[in-house]
Amino acid sequence: MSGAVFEPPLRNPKDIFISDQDCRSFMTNVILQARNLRKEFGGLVAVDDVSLDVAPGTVHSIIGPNGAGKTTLFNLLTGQYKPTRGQVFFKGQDITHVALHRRAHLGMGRSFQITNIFPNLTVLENVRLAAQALNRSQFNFFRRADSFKDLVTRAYEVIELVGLRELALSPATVLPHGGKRKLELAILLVADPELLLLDEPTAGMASEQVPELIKTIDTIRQKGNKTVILVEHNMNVVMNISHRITVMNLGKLLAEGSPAEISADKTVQNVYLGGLYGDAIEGTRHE
Amino acid sequence: MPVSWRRTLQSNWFHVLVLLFLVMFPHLVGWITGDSPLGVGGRPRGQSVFWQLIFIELFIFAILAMSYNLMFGFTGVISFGHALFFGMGGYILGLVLEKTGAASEVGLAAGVIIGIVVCGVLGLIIGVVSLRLRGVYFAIFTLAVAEMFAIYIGRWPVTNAEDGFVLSNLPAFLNPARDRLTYYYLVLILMIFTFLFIRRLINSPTGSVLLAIRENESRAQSIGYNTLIFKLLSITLAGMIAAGAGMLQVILTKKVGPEILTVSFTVDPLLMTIIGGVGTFSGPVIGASVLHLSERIFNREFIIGSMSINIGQNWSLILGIAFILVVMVFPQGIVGTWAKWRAGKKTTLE
Amino acid sequence: MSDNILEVRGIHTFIGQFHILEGVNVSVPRSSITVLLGRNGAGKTTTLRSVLGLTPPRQGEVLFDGQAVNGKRPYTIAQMGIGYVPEHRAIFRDLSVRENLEIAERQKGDLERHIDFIFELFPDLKRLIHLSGGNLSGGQQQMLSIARALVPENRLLLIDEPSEGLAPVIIEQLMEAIRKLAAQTTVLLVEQNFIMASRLADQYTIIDDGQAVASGKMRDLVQDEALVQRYLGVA
Amino acid sequence: MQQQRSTLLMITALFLGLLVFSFLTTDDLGSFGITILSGLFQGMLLFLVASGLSIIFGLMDILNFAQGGFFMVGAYITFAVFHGETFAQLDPNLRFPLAILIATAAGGILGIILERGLLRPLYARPIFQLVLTFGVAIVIGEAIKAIWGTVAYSWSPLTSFGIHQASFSLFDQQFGLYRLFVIGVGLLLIVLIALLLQRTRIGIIIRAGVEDSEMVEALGINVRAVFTQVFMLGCAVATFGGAIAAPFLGASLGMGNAFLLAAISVVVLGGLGSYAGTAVGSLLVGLAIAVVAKFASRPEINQTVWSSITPMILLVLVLLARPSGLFGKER
Repeated sequence: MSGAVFEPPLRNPKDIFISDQDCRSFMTNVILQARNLRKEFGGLVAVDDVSLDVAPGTVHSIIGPNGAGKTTLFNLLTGQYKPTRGQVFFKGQDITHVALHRRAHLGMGRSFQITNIFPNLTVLENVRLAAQALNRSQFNFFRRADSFKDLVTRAYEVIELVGLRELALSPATVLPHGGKRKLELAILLVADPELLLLDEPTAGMASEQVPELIKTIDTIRQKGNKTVILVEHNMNVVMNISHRITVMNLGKLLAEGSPAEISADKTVQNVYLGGLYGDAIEGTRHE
Repeated sequence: MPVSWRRTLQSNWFHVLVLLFLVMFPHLVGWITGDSPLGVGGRPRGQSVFWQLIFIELFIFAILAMSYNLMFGFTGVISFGHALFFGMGGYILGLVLEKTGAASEVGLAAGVIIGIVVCGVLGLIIGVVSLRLRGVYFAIFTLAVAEMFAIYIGRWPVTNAEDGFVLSNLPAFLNPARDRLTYYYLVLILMIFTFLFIRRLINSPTGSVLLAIRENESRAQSIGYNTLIFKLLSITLAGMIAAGAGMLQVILTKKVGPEILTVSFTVDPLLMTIIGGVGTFSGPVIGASVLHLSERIFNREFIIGSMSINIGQNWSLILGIAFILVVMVFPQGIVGTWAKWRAGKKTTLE
Repeated sequence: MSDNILEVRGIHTFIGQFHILEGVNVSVPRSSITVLLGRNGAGKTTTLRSVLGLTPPRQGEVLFDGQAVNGKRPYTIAQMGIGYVPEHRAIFRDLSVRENLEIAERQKGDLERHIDFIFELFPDLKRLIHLSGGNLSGGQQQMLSIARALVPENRLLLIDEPSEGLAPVIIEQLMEAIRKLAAQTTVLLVEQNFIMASRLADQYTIIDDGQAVASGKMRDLVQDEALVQRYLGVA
Repeated sequence: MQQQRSTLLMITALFLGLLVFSFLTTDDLGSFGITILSGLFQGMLLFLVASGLSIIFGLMDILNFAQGGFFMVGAYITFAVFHGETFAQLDPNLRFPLAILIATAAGGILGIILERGLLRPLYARPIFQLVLTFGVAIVIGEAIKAIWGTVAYSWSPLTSFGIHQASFSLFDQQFGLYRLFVIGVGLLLIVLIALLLQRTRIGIIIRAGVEDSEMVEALGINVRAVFTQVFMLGCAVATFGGAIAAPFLGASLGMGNAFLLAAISVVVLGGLGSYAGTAVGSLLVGLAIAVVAKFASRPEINQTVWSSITPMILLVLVLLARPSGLFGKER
């Protein structure tokens, strides 16, 4: 066995950490807001009274141990689940009951935890479809799809960006796992959404690919005008690129703050490393 | 322009050859057997005319199978109620022609238009009502609706219940009992038109959405497609094409009866699609040809030495067994298996 | 016969087209608690499932008590004496607690023989015995799921993330139970809760990107902060 | 809880509606009673086809379209054995149970062959399993045609046996004792299968397998062997249904499809995979068929067609209100 170990090159956190002052100034307006969300699955409360404000132009991460309700919260924000109680607002509009496909038109794009692509279509087709979704041409069946030059050009741009140029004409199913995650990202980016919701983008990725992903997300962030909501397990990723972090535990909000605040927070530390005693328990037990 | 023409020809050389063969076919048979394609002794008789009939049936089945494939193979929607559209198309054309007292040309035009529109609307209604049902539930729902119609119309006094009625008000040029060659070319043209239409549709932006729904419906939704609308479109178009096939069928047999609503007009296109290759353009046509021609060829008594075996009598049994074998051994059908074999050969060469 | 009850040697496992395990080695000494550590998606659960044949490995060897079990059907492997407590519990919601236990019997009377031990570990189950599994709380379901693995005579228990989504008090109870039953059998545990793992386990193996990257005595790992940070790291 | 209550409410309303409608539209108590009894009779026959369909679907996710074919096989074999030369000397009252036994056993064996030989290789491709059972249904029909021809056989009163000839009267209306016998046997089977599912080890395994068959296997149980047994049971019960229906319905090529469609309606409207749903659904549909048949036989309507499409109408209505059937689970 090789036993080779890759250490993701950690950049100096100070380069990208955003001061608390900055964070507060972002909060003056809100692009996505969750109000008192609650989700029950047959008696089991997965998300319990969670409220969340996400400022435009920021990277906002949601973390927490397994089973904390992160993914459920994420699915409530994207509309995959309907909340038992509570509301979700996007740019001031109540979208709690807006259909999934309408959300894409409003400017929300989401990725999936399990790679979720169109396996038997080519990479280009996958991306072109996503570009076409927000375009009038979807109801044109007199012309060949690939004769819509602008869509194809746009698709190629994004394929280039994520680094899949050589594989553009292969069926998506033959891509390696990392390639599929890149394709997933390309499908998301081609529609140019204002708000990107990423569900564990590093899950199943080889560790040498992670810095590349951090870079891509960082590029997206630096271009401005894009907001990213991230559910993620990999702390390197979260601490490196987030403006703000929300920590969940047992379906509830445990803490929220800048990366510096969160990494200094004893309660969070305890929950993560499995704090069973002391203040940590008191901190997690609301009510 | 000539360049693009050449390219089109190059990539479609096989189709062009098949087309040329089909256009020449009645004359070829006539030339070999000495029977005129127009018939013998002023009546539609002889080998050429006989084979025209078989090929017209084949074309109609091919159209029906292609419509089924549009829904099943390209959109991923399994319906067990396709016979409903085929039968309703036939019934509506028959009713308009025979029961309204319209002149034959007017009746024909009106019947075709009304039939196709009604079947489209029917598909739309069934879709709106049932598409929120998942997988098996949807398949069963469509089967139930189709059987309801089949049973009801089979006992409906207005259309003579089980006996059905005869089409006597057909325009002369369409009467296949008189001039079969014209009808042969008409149905051939319609089959080619259907083939090209479906190919263009699937290669269009709309078609790529249908494929996306087949591949991964929830993802198609999340990138911004109202998948319900597209599935409705697919079902409605498939229903309209099937209705057209049903009309061609009743004109050919000059009779409208409840047999055109039976479940075999769902099963046959399903078999043809699977045998030919699900989700391929030529699969349904090839499946229809294989099934229909082999039925015609083997449907008679064979004498081997002193033994005589009547395959025709047990034809459906053999067909059923063959179908099971295909499903188990070649689930991708003829075209799919062929394509896979060629792709495999290519990659091993590289 | 070796001292290891379970020996996983270089297994490669695919799920669909995904190459999940790329040569995993794990050794589980008899009468110990061995824990698999690693990030989400690293391949810990798949390792357990590969041992049992639920996701059969394409390459490599799995030796249980010196016998090769790879390639066998899951039920045959389980019958050799492996109990499985899967992720998310997977108890049967429509069956009563008693039926959930009864179904695990491999020989008549298995449940009778062990019911006292089970009730001693999980006193709660005694009063819930006629309730249907779906009506239990998360913690009770987890207890039932472990109890189910104790009904037949098992020589190895595979336990996947028992602490997931449970309140600290419950986790404490579970830890107590696992420690007690480890006195009688061998446990291979998957656990993300590092404190829980460090207090329970004797041995560890860290899985990262489908490979076993480190293994040894748990008490050495607790000292090695750099290693913990690298693979399991928070902040 | 809320869903359970509304399900109960819905079922009660449907049953009461049918009973009241029937009571109001029949002329006297006698014909009302007969209508209800023949509804029960229809319901029991439906149950025999539907129960196998439902259990097989629940455990294995296969909708076995060949189930109607097994019903037909049961009727033909029973007819052939009863009327054949081989056992001609036997007393009719013994010959009939023997015929049923032979038919049921044949159905069970055919079921094993179908599951082992044809379905097992296709577990990775579920859509093709559905398509395959469709094909098997065709083959069964054609094989019967090849063996027994296309004529419909009906049970002649001359070659009959004890309870088949007897009848009893209810408020001056005659009702065949044999139909009462079928109702009794059907009720017995409902209870027996329920006991099997609730009280026996294999029942526990089946119910657990409906939820999560992988976990059952992980507990050390050979799930595929259980699949085969369940498939055999389902096919045998359907064949048995055809066998006991034979003295009443005879044996004909159309009977398989007719019962299959009604049984599928029953299973789907009851909620796929739910045994209680199938039992309730069978009674509901059977009753509805009888009530509608009675109503539609009035001279001013005079249409037998309505009773044939009753199952489908009920199915469509229930599915519109409940997309996964009466007892079906959401998702």
